[in-house]
Amino acid sequence: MSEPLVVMDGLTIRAPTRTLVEGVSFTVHGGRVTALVGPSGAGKSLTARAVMCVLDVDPGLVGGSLRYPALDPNVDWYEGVRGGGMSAQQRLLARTRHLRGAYFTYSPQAASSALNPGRTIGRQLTMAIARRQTPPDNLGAEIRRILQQVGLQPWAAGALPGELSGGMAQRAALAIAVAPKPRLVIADEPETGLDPVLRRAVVELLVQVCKDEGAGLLLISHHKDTVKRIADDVIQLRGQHGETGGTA
Amino acid sequence: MARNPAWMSAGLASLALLGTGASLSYYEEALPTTLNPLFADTMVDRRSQELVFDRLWYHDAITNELKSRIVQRYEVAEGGQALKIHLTPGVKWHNGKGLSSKDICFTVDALLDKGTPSPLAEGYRQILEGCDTQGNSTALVRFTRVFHNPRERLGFAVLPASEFSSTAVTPDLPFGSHPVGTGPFKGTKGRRGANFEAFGNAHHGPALAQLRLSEGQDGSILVRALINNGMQGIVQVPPPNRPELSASDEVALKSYDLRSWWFIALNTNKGPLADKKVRQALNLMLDRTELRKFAIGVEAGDENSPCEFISGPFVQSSPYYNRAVPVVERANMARAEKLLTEAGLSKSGGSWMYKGAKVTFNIGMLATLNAEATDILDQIGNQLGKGGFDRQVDKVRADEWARRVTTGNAQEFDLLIGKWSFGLVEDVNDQFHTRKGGEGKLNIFNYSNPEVDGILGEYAAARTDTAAQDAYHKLHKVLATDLPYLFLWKLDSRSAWRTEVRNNIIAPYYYFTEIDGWKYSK
Amino acid sequence: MTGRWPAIGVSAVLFAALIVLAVIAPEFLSEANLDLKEFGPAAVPPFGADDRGRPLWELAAQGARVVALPSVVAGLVVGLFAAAGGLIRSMDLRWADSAVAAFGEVVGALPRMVVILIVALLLPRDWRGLFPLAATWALLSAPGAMDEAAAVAERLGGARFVEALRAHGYSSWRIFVVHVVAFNLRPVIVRQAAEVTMQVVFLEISLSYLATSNDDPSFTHPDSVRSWADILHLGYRALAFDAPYMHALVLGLGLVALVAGTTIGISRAARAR
Amino acid sequence: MKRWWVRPLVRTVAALALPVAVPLLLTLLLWALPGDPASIVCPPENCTGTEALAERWNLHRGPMHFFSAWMSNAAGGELGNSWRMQAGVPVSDLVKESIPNTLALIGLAFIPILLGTVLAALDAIHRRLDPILHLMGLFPAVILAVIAAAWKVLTYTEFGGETAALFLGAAVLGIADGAFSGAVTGTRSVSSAERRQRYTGVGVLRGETELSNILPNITPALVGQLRARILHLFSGAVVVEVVLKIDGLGDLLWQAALVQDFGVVLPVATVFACFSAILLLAQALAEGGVAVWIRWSPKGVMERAA
Repeated sequence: MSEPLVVMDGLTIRAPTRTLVEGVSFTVHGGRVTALVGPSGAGKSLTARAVMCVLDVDPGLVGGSLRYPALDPNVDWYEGVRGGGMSAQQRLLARTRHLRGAYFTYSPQAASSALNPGRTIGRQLTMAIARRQTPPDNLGAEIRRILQQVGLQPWAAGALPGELSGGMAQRAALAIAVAPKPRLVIADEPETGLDPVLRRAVVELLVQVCKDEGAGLLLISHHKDTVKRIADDVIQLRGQHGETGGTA
Repeated sequence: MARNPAWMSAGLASLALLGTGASLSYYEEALPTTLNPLFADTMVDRRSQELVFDRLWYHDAITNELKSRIVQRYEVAEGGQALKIHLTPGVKWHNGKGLSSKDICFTVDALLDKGTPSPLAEGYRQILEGCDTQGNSTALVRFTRVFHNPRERLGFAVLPASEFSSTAVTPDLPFGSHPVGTGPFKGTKGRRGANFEAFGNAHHGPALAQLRLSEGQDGSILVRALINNGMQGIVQVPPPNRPELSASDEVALKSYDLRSWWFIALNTNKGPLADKKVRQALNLMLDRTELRKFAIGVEAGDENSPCEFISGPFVQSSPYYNRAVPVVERANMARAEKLLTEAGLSKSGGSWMYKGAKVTFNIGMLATLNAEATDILDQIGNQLGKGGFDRQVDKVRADEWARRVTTGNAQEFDLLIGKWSFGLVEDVNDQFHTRKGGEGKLNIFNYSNPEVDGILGEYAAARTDTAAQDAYHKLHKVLATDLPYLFLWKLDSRSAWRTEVRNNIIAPYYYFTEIDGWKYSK
Repeated sequence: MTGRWPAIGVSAVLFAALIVLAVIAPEFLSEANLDLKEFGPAAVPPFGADDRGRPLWELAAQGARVVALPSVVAGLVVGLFAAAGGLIRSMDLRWADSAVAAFGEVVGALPRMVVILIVALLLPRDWRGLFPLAATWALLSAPGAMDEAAAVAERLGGARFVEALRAHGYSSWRIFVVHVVAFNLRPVIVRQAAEVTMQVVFLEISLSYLATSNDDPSFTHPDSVRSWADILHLGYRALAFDAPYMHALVLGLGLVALVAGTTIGISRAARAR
Repeated sequence: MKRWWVRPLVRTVAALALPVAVPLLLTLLLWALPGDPASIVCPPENCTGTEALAERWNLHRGPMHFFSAWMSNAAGGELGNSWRMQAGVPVSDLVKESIPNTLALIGLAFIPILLGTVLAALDAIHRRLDPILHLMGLFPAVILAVIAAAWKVLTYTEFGGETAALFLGAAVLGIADGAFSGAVTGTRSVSSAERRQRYTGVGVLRGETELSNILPNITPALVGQLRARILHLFSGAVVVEVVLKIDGLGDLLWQAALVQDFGVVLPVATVFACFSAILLLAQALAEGGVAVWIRWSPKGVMERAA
């Protein structure tokens, strides 16, 4: 089994009135596809965001620990944040900014509204690539390669998100997600808003690209079939208790 | 803070002149409209121009004798129809050039040039024939006819030929704000004031180094400025502010003889006012005593009242004032109503009807009068209202007054409240003569009465002072009955100067004639 | 303020107060009475006397009459313009939209006060009054109002919103007048109208003050009538030379506050649900 | 995003049209007034022979002749002389002495507004302050100016305290008629609307800051608002300059217009139009610049693929 990228232990997040997630624990490994599944409202997105240290509910994080072993197995990033409320979570957000978009990246759902309408795909890719440790010697060529990898024509680099179709936007979003050569890609229901055929294609592509780039994939999804087909590990969120399931 | 060049130079000059002489700041009623004597419009213009220019002849402020600073001697020539003038040597223009006979003749030619759009010139065209230079310092000024007092007729300010390209002098020339004269001060007109710097000359040696004119504003500000020595003088102190100043021992209130009187011109060629009876009724309806009390704050029987009633177009101190004609001090409603009914007006529901319609008077007033007599417009309106006349009242800006009212173009009004100011020569031809040719230039409602024209003719033709007097006494009597104007009062003019300003003799009308003698020491 | 009724109540009362003031205004000020001059509210209720001993309420009322009609009319005009702007956008009339835009570019590009000043000073005597100036102001404010209303309609979904309603089989009247204007554009239209009304009142005060303070004839009303500016001028003298007219200053500021309060109230009332 | 250049183009055209349209309009007004222009310029009472003057001022051959003559002179920097207000003084001098004061006034007043805009864009002004801001914004310029003037007299700066007047005036302008409060609330509404957009949140998940994400998209709106505010300052400057007796353009216009001195009104109004034009151009430039910046994409992507 490859090295663990994220070790979440007993994640508990509270909103003013109720508990949103309680005692969720799991590990995400590099080079594998981990699916985060559960009924809507089970806190899938919340958990994914927690993995990225983006917590914006009050009081928010009250229990649990988060480790990125590939970076430093001894650091618990939630240290001093638990029960610290908004301010502590804000500090965490600032402290971990350098990780987001580098160590792990995010591929949103309904990409056409998730991409900055004021930046061309090319610019967004450039910014993403800039997060790499070692910049490519030919930026143009690199962008072209990534675009090809997600099945987009080079001209897409000059296009603004508003000028792309839903499917193309989704591919672009994926391209932007993998461009920084992250250890882990977190994809939030990438198939949403796409027709069945396109949906399948996009997910396959997602898995394929992550494999090619040697990145782990944390896939948030409520489509059982998708999950069965592609997931190596499954994290089942049942409203309250979560556990890491066995191999598919 | 950037200021206009005039003020800049003023600032520098005052620095440069420290020690050599003092600088005085004073408030005028308004800014001079122009410093070009040919286009003098207001009293402020005349006063300011007196600082910059020399009039060929002028009246001494104390002895009242006819004098000249730039004429050394003169002879009557051509059997009294011309005057040979020998100029005072050494007189310099503010541009450094010397005064010569050319300048005298240029001024005369400018006055006679049809291209010079000046009402003043209009007047001189009736009197002057022409001018010839005889050498550098002698000029021969010719008249249209023989005058018994030719020098009296030559009161115009002399202009420098060198500053003009032609004898057609127009109001838009830079000369209007940066004039060149031979007077005691070199003047420049700025945006918020005018600045006058002393100019030593053979015939002038002003003790003051600089005079700065600022536009007057809220009376209380003037008073405060003066008492706090922010300013040294106020040329025209509004009556309401006089008590506060006379209470201060740092300030001296000085009365000066400005022959100016207030009137309400009646539109004699419109509606009921065309009827003499109606005009007489209005004259009786006005309670001058009340008006004076409310607007100027004078109680009846006030000993040193700044305001004396008049019954005709002259101030009571004038030789032309006809004391036989009584003034209406209090309203007499009964007689007024009787006259109105005789004139065919009828009263219904408290208001007068004329030819079946309610009578509404459109009343206008020269806006600047409000400073001297607060809300007089309202007061007069109220009195007419009580008398049973509806009204619509409007103030008229000074410039519109000059442009439309005095030119007889404001016929939409029925009553116009105004004020005339005169020098020693109280010639009312312009006000009351039928408007034609050069006559009746200031005839507000184009009033025309052959009898009046006749009398005015007599005055013009008069060869002796008594003849002139008789004519004007007759005129006074006629106007007091025919009433093209309701004559109100003479409001005496008071200046306030700080006591450090000494020897400041104020000349009637032109005010600054004796400025050379003024002194200022802290 | 979230509740609708309090806002409506307050603004209605304030507005009524202004109108009543305007209605009861005397045509001419009463006789001067120098014995009463400088007297405060105690001596001359309710507001005290002016420098001629005339009750200040007369000045206040006359001032209200001067501004009441023109300012309200200007407000209504701008309201109509705003509604038009919103409708044009939701009807998806491209040409009209771009025409409005072009109009707005030119009109919106000029400093309003400069335009007003020029108009005010060039008007012939018999045209003089607040109405032409208020009209000019309304015209100058129109493009902005239309633009904002259009933006709201845009956010509403513009033409798509209308299509959706058509699908419900609503009549055009019901769609445009009821749903678009009354339900959705109401807040912005009312706010724009109220604000322009207020601006015109303040414009009158400004112009009259500039005139009064140096004895010039007024641009906005016959000189037998007084404006709120005259009250404020007394107040100025109270401030500057501690002349005994503090009560005038209070009244003047109070009237300004009254107008501002009405504007806020009305806008809030329109916004609240 | 298609045809992004339309708006900037319209603005540019409007900007170029203004300095011509305004004097033309005024010329027509002069002719529309009752009475012939020459006698309005020089009252018959002190102009018995106006023909010569009319000719000198090109008033004798109809509005178009006058306009074209005036424009060609103005193009050469020759703004003509004052006809009444300061007879014979070159208007260019009057304008030259006035512009610095007006610009100083507006510049000073603009500082707080710009500050407010920036802070609001950074979301650094707490909403609890809004009621206070609104209250401040309710005062019309004239009221504040009057209070300022009174204070100025009290402190006797009346007698030679132009600088005091300038700062007071700027303070008045910066606050009055919702100048500052409008800048804050206006900017905030724009930026918060953008902050609510989904892409901003996603940007955060990608390790970007909110501001860097929204800035290019809100810039055009902000520039538009700022332009409107500056225009507003020009309007307010007229009142403030007259009340506080500051020798600025607005005061010049007022004084000239009072005596119907078209020789001055015309050029001053045109100068105002020029300022407006400059603002329009600046906005067009900003919009165009942003639009171009937005479309940037790295070189070399199309190579070989093309």
